[in-house]
Amino acid sequence: MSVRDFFIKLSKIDRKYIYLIILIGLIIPLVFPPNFPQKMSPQVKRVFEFIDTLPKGSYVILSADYDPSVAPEVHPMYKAVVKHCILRGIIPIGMTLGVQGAGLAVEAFTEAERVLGARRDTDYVFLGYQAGGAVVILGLGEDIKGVYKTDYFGTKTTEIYALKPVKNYKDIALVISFSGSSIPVTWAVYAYTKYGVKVAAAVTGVSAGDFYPYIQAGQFIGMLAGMKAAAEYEYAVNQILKERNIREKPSTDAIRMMDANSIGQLLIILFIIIGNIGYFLSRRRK
Amino acid sequence: MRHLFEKQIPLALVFIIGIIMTIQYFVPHPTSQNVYDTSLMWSRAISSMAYVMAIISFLRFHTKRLKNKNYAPYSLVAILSFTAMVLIGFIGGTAKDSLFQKIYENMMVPLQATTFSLLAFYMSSAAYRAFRIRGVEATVLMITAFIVIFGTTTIGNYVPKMNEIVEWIMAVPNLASKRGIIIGVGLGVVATSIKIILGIERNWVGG
Amino acid sequence: MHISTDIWIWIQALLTLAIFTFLYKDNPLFRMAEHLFVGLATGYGFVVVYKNAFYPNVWVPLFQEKQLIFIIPFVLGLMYLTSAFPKISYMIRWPMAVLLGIGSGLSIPLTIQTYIIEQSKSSILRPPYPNLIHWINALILFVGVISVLVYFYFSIPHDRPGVKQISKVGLFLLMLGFGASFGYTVMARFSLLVGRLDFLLNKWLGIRPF
Amino acid sequence: MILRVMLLFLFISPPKVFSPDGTGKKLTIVMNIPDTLRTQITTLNLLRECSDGKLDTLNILPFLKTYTDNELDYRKEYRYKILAYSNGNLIYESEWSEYARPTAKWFDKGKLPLFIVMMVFTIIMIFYIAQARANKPLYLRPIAGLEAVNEAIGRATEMGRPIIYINGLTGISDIATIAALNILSHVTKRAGQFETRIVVPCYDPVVYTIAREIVKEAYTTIGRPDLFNPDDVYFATDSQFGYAAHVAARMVREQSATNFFMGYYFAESLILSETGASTGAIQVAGTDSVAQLPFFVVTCDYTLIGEELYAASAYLSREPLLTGTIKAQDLAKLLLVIIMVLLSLLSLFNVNITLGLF
Repeated sequence: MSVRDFFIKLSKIDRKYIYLIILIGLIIPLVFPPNFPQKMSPQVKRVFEFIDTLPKGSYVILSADYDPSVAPEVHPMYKAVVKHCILRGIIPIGMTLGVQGAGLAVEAFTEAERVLGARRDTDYVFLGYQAGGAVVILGLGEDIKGVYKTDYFGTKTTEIYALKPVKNYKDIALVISFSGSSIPVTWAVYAYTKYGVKVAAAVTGVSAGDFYPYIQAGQFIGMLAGMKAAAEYEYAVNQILKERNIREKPSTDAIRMMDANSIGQLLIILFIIIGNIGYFLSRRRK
Repeated sequence: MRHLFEKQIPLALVFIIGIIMTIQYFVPHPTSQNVYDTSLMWSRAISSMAYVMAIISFLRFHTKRLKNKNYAPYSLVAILSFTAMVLIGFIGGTAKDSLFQKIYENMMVPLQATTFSLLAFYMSSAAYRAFRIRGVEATVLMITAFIVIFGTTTIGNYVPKMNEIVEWIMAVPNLASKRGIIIGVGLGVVATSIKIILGIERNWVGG
Repeated sequence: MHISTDIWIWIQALLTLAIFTFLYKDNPLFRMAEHLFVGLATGYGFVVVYKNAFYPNVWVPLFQEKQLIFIIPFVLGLMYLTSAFPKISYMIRWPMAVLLGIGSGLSIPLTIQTYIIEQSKSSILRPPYPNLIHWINALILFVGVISVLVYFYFSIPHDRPGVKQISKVGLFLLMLGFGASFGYTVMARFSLLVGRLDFLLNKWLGIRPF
Repeated sequence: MILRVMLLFLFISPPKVFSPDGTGKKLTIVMNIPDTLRTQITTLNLLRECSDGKLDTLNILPFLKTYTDNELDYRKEYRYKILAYSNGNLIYESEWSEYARPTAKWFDKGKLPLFIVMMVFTIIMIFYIAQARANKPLYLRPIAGLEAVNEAIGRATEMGRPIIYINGLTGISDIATIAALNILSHVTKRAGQFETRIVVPCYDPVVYTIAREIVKEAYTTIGRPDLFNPDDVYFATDSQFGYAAHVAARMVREQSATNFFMGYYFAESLILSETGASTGAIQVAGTDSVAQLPFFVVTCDYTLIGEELYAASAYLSREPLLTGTIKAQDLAKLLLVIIMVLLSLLSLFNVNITLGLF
């Protein structure tokens, strides 16, 4: 069988084998994670470096405006950014405009306690859910402790040590809205345009396209989009953990899933190439 | 007489309501606002009862298939699961931790997510089988897909400017083609709505 | 490796595997899962539509708040029941006429504004542009949208001199756009599949990554 | 000490009040509080007195320069007074403003250009429909997709296997579904001549009842009412993926020779078209759902893109009224392109005209 016949045969494999290859191609990296080094793409780098270069003791609002349906892509971002802030001595103020985000955010802060020994109300604050959407965003511009009388756990915000010097957006270095919908745009319109606080978006891959116009208009300082951005950020934070030789193992969901995803996508590229070579050769033979 | 009820009155209804709703957009007066609110209230009420037709067709279709030997077990499963879900929903309630919610989260969501995830397999076989260089269009389609697929992998980050290229493709040429289609579709939607209101488009009353 | 003992996790896993079998070929297990899905979905729809749509929008205002005006939408809605009796099933056209009238009436001005005006407005050249790249992008968008519109122009044959080239550019852009969205969706679909496999491996079989 | 001095600022000029729009519900109050005072204000109240005597106090954000009060009644009049406090003590009190009435207009002038566009388009539509009714020749260029539709029907006849025809996953008011139903009528008539079976699983109950009527009527018009099999035109389910799985499984079971995907689709499109392709069926798709076009273009033998679906339904049903509509849309498109080019050229010489729309 000549090389040409081999390639022609290769371009006519039965559909079922393609599915088998994809299945195996995805299972292997999930069980034996290759942990590819994740080089940061420009948008992610802007957000990462913005936080990395903030002075110790500055404040960042992390709004968990997402729900379980988009958790696989967005939740690892939230966990990574929380850890990143605490590692840099920056105090993340967690909150959410959607009821479903609260449970997920708590999980992220508990992991930070486990891995970094972070202490509630000193190293981080979690204010929980507040109804009202844009009204809440506006209110934070005036008086954060007025909008959130108590935090998620019931402690009076006026008594929280970490919140002592904080009044409104003037004391906040950055707001990041984590969402599967267009809520980050509401943050940009009300928090950035009206109060001038810097805003970044952390969204799903599919919805990333709708945010480009806002980035070009300068309303977002950067964007984390999709599983790829989650893996890049998670990888960078895990590097810092290694430098600090922190033994506790952090979660590597995004990295593992992104590695499997990349292999799957590379397999598709391989199929396109093989399909065409075989097709090309068989056409020339006619 | 029957013609009146079957065709004339529905067409008259669509004409009158259609004209009122079109003009209402241009009238800021509170009465126009009330007309708008009432129309939304009515359409929510009516469409909530349209679902009963889905139930009727579903039950009629599956009860008929019970007679057919090789479909019977499946249609039985469909009817039983339907009845069970309805009883559980109405008796057990649909609260956060109700059995109804548990069934939704542990049966319907995985069924839907898994069917959805089949698309990754189908995309692979479609890319393998159909992405052939057969003419300019197919080639352009394939190369762009190639670039974007590669650009959105981890390795893609290592190719310089790869992310910028993907972003540019999505933000400029892709946007131009989508806008062209949307404008065309917009014209089509307006034309059809006008035809429905003026009674030119009559398929929905049986042509 | 410690397999999960939660019954619900097992149900999820079995249903997931049943759907995956369709990749091999259509089989009774898949058909059972398919019909289970169809039954549950219709039942779920019935309960949710009743509780979230019918009850608050019809039952409460009419029978509890006694707003008699609601008799009209209620009676129109009842007409849908006639679809079960072929002889008088034409009566579903009355509620349909109301919905169609409201839908079409509302859509005309909104569609003109959002689909036609907004999209063409943002494609018009509005110099000055900050830098050369913005200029080029604006030009591509402008020429691109017009050439796609020319492609969808049905009153002149495509082989006329001027029209031929422009609609070729239009078709080129259409294909480029389709390739881009196909490529972009690959990442999203694979994340979904990876999510399902991760559930099976991690939550169900309890295989911790090495 | 400073606060006592501030108390002198009493009974200063009243706020300006006007009706910002024609909704008869809103009044905008312009507060001209001196800037020096602005920084001290902690709470800012607006007193509102209605012509029916009712008095209300509105607490508003202290930094606001203007405030729009809504949910008012256009039949009544209102007047306002500003009260500004610094940590509880009154530091600024304005006089009562004039009584003002929220005006309720019957036409929003801002929307006049849009109204004109709508009227022009309707007139063009009616003109071409009249032309079509008087069956004047209306030229429409040939569309490649149409031969594909007829070829696909021929293929099913040769192989003696059924056609599966899907009308999309949206309701009857969606233009794509209406176009799909028009094409269904043509396909059924043509297939009926060769007694080729056509299976129409439906997603929407309303579309199902109409599709059933269309198939029945198509068979009667070609003199074969006996061919109508009520079991072949049925409502499958209205769950997106239940429907995709059901139709995909049916394609494999029936080994359908030809599959038609007309109408509007969502993410399930690839399950349908890729499974169909795996059975080796000829597939023709037609949709205006931009997100799903790539999948149909890749997996189907021919795809009608966006408006081609609408044009195809006009061709295939040979309905003069539909052709008239396509001509009207074309003229509107031509006008739109001309406007876009003109406005762009003009703005090159920085003459920025917007016609109130662009």
